[in-house]
Amino acid sequence: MIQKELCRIIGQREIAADIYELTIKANLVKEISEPGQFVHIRVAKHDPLLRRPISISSYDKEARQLKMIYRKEGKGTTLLAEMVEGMEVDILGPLGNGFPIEEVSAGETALLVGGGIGVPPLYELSKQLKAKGVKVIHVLGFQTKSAVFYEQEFLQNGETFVTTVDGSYGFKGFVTDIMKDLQFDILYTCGPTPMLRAIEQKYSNKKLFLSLEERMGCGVGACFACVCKRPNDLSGVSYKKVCSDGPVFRAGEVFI
Amino acid sequence: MIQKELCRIIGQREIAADIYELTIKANLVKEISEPGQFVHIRVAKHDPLLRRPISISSYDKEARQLKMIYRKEGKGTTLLAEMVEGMEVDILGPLGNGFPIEEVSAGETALLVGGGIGVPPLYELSKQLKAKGVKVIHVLGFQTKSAVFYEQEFLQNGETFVTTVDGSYGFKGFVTDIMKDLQFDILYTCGPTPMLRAIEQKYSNKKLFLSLEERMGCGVGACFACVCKRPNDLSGVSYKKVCSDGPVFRAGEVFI
Amino acid sequence: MSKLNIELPGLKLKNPIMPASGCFGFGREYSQFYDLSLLGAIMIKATTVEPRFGNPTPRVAETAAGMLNAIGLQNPGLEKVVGEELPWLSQYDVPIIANVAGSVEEDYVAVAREISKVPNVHALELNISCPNVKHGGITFGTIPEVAKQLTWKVKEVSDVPVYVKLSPNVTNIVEMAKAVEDGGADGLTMINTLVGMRLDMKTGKPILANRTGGLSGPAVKPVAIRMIYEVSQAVSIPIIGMGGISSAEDVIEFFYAGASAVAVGTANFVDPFVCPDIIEKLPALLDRLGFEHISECQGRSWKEHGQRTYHRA
Amino acid sequence: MSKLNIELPGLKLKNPIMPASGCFGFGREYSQFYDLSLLGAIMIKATTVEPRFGNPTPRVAETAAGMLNAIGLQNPGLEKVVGEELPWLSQYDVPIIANVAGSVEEDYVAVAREISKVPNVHALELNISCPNVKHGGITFGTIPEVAKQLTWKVKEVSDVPVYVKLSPNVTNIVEMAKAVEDGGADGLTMINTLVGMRLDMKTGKPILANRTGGLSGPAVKPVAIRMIYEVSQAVSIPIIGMGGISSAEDVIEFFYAGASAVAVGTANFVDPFVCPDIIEKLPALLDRLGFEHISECQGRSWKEHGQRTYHRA
Ligand SMILES: Cc1cc2nc3c(=O)[nH]c(=O)nc-3n(C[C@H](O)[C@H](O)[C@H](O)COP(=O)(O)OP(=O)(O)OC[C@H]3O[C@@H](n4cnc5c(N)ncnc54)[C@H](O)[C@@H]3O)c2cc1C
Ligand SMILES: Cc1cc2nc3c(=O)[nH]c(=O)nc-3n(C[C@H](O)[C@H](O)[C@H](O)COP(=O)(O)OP(=O)(O)OC[C@H]3O[C@@H](n4cnc5c(N)ncnc54)[C@H](O)[C@@H]3O)c2cc1C
Ligand SMILES: Cc1cc2nc3c(=O)[nH]c(=O)nc-3n(C[C@H](O)[C@H](O)[C@H](O)COP(=O)(O)O)c2cc1C
Ligand SMILES: Cc1cc2nc3c(=O)[nH]c(=O)nc-3n(C[C@H](O)[C@H](O)[C@H](O)COP(=O)(O)O)c2cc1C
Ligand code: FES
Ligand code: FES
Repeated sequence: MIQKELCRIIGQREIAADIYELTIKANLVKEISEPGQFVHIRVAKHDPLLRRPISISSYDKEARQLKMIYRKEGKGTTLLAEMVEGMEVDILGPLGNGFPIEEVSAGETALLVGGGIGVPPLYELSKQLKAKGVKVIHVLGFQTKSAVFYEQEFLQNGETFVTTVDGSYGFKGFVTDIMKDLQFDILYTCGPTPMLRAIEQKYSNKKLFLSLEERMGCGVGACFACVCKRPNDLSGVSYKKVCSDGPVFRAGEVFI
Repeated sequence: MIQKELCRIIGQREIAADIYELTIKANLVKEISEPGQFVHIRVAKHDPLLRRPISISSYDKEARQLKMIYRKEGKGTTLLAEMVEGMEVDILGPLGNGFPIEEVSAGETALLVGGGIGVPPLYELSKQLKAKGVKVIHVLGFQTKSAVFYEQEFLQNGETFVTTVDGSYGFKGFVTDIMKDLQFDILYTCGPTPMLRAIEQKYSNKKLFLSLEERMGCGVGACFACVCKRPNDLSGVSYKKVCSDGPVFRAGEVFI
Repeated sequence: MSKLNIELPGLKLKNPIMPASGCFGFGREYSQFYDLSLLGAIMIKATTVEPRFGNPTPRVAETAAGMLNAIGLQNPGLEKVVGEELPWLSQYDVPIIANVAGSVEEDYVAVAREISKVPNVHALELNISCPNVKHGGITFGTIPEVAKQLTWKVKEVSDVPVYVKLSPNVTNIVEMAKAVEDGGADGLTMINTLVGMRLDMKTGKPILANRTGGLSGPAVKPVAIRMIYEVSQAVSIPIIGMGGISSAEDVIEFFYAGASAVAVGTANFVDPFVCPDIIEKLPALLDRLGFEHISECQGRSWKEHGQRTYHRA
Repeated sequence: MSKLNIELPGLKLKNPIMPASGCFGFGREYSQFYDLSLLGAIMIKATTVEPRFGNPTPRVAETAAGMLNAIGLQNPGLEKVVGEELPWLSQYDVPIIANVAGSVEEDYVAVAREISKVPNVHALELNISCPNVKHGGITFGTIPEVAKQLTWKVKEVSDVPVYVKLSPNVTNIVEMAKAVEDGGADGLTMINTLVGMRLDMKTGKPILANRTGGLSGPAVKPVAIRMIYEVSQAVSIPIIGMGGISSAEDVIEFFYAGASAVAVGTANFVDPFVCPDIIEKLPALLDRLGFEHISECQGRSWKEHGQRTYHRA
């Protein structure tokens, strides 16, 4: 069940340049079913008007805590970054369908590939896969050194390759440069659309799950803002909604 | 000189039901010339859009501090009331012309009459008159007991009568009921327009200064939002601006 | 005794609050949050003869206190709406207002004829004003004669009262309103969205794939209030008002302007509980303002009235 | 080398930023805050033949991310503007655009003839679109033939180029723009305010004494952008854009849409330093976006252009 809840902020810190980790106390944590789901955050009364979709990066059902990691970019995330411990934030969630962990078995290898602000939802996934006994390898791509975050956290779950576009940290280049030398049974990815497209093209033969982004209105499936076309659709009218059918889709399910 | 300054909040407390006293640190204090001037406060980026005019209720040039007292009413003042110590608030001021204290001499008696949220600017006036050796009498009207504030503060400067419309505190009735038994050389007043009108009618023979309220745009005289007509104006086009010519006017100067 | 019940042509409403078309799908999503029978009515998403995919994405962009949308009338088509969506909605005790759209006159007539026969459809809302469809839609809504003619044609085939949804993108809204009243409209719904655009700072190009979109939300409320104020004085059919409503106070303002019921659009996206919340808060607000029934608010902005003794605010 | 200088008919601008008419008086108040010579130009308050008091108060009301005003063209009249205000402004190195208003054609002609002779007046802005005056004003701005005729009459007597200020309260803004272009306009300024209204919760009556008012501020920006996008593709005279500008980014968005200069209105009330602030911030923003000069931004939303190698954003 989706909840709307005023959640108390119990932690907010800048973990990389303009990248914030926000921790809240939330009863809605108990409704989370999978890593990769997201919440919809309201930061003001009328301006900005719409909620902001942010992935759940990790959660603790017992402590009723939830963490998000976001980049301070425009109006909404700038206001969010100004909020401090003790304040309350209006959260709608959990929303959407996340990464299916039942698609991989203990002993198998999962490759998790994240780009920039697509990295956060992979963290909870990584924890849960490791707990299940899956071997986890991470490839995390960032723009530049100052934007890198959570490398240590991911390292605790498995081998972790960091790339930066400008080579200022880790390997210079794109995540796909690293991926080509890795062996795995299943691939989970989240990041900018061009990255997802490149990955889908190269690994369509693999078991592959991708988390998409689209501008949203309602976040719950009512407004049709976030639809994607389905491939091989002769009628031309069939679709999936990123907010309620996704954001995670199996490769081939939708047209990226 | 009018300044625009980001001022740090050093105190915010509710002093009566929905009545807040806000204390800020502000260099613009040094520009204040008279009690009864006001500042224009910006509480959000775009929503609400316009600044809010609030009177300066007292100030301390040495400590560079300024106090305002306001009622939490609509959008803007509600947001202002949510701000806490340590935060910064965007202030434009000091604005307008206040109460002339040179119109009364030491040894004479001044009557200060305030209604509701018109009471605050009289407090600094009262302090300055007392310091000058003027005998000060206050008549302060409120709706009801829970709305009464600053009675003790005014008492320190002189005799103080409090009235409430419902009689739940002090004298039951309107400020004018009390005023008719008092002797004075000069009358200063601030409050709701019907109160000002009643006072102007009854005391037009006295030396009388009234502080007016009008919805404002710019607060600096540029937009013509806050004009009042002048009495006995044959041309029909002469006017005064509440923001830059007022808010305090001599009785008869403008049409209330 | 209810303070909120309202009767309008075809509609016996428990309360005058309904979600606006396109902002509530066919109700399924919001049924997760509350019992849809709480609502006065539901305006379902625009229905066309054939299924439509609508416009490419991005379909929404945010603006100051508002949003632009260019969904483009995506809907599953008449057959599916009549065969699946409306029967699903019939489990709730709530009248449906079916939003009818098309590209040419015959489309509107075809949808109206079929959909008005469905038992839980108590009224039609003729969408002659959608700014996001290329051919048709917008033109019907800006030429009085064309709007009148279309209204007439739809009235002829409809089994239920017909409300016409007006576009605010016109020089003279009163003229449009009178034209559709002449065409036989039983009521008006207004306003649809204002045409707007946002450009991307980096590319310089429109953010919406459709380039322009419809502006909705609190930003447009003053335009909606003004238009309802003007139109309600000029016509004698009732108005369902909309445009930026997000609180019980906003509802009262629309009634004051001249509306007899209201629809809530964009605010559902911001707060899925906004409709039941408003319904819950209205009676206490009416008390505070000194009204016994919400209908007393209707048209107060322009109606002459003596000093009401029961006005306690 | 300046990145901001722009040339338009009659106007050699240091930069394309100017305060909008009615939002800056005749400059005296804002001269307390900064040197007016920093501005690209100044659009002074509407001037009529005779002095006007304007509408009763309240004259402003706030709305979500916007405001309504119904000042009603208050101004000291042609004689005083020509004799006192313009000479006072001549101490600054800044071209003046004189906003010309009236109730009938002859008024406009009379003001234009006199005011265009004043040396620091480098252009006129024909205010055919003020929504807050009863007779005249608004009608000129909504009927293409009438607007064209008026433009022509004013052009005949004016010593300086004539810009016509368009009203957004029309069905077809392109038609209006083309009409005044045909009438000989040297440029367009757009948009004036949208007609709106707010009602008081307690009384139910309009907050503004004039009942309706003009909506301005960030709320209207998407409408302004859309209209400039449409008009700039249809006419060959330049556009001075306005409507909700409050930042350097907004200025770029207006240029992308098709404006060649911009005016800042309501934002002056919120921040008296907004114009010089924007002027200061623009060069760095242009750098960040990869433009050598602001003129490169003009019309990018619709102009075809290859991949620019100098685009560094
Ligand atoms: C399912 C999902 C999960 C996401 N998870 C994260 C996350 O964990 N961390 C993170 O930093 N970001 C995440 N994003 C992207 C995030 O939603 C945007 O960065 C954010 O909405 C930008 O808001 P703003 O106020 O900073 O920008 P503005 O430019 O003010 O936003 C204006 C409007 O555009 C929308 N918008 C802008 N960029 C995006 C985008 N990339 N995707 C969707 N809508 C956008 C906003 O929601 C808003 O409606 C996610 C997006 C989606 C769809
Ligand atoms: C010179 C002057 C001095 C003032 N001093 C004080 C003071 O010391 N303490 C105090 O509590 N109030 C004072 N007021 C009134 C105060 O400005 C309003 O109560 C406040 O603006 C209401 O804002 P809001 O956001 O609560 O209400 P909203 O209803 O959201 O306001 C909407 C708009 O109306 C304007 N407005 C609403 N009420 C008034 C009003 N009474 N006067 C002028 N504009 C109004 C607001 O400024 C805003 O633009 C003063 C007003 C003026 C003109
Ligand atoms: C995402 C979205 C989709 C819409 N779809 C429709 C539609 O299909 N048919 C219609 O008549 N109006 C449609 N509208 C307009 C709304 O019904 C309503 O008239 C408008 O949004 C103003 O109300 P609001 O400000 O409360 O949203 C849509 C509005 C939005 C925001
Ligand atoms: C208080 C006020 C007064 C105005 N007076 C005039 C005027 O006299 N003449 C005119 O052409 N436009 C007038 N306008 C319109 C502005 O010049 C401008 O076109 C409009 O406000 C949109 O810009 P903005 O959103 O930046 O304010 C006025 C606007 C405001 C807010
Ligand atoms: S965001 Fe509304 S349907 Fe997905
Ligand atoms: S508020 Fe603008 S002139 Fe007074």
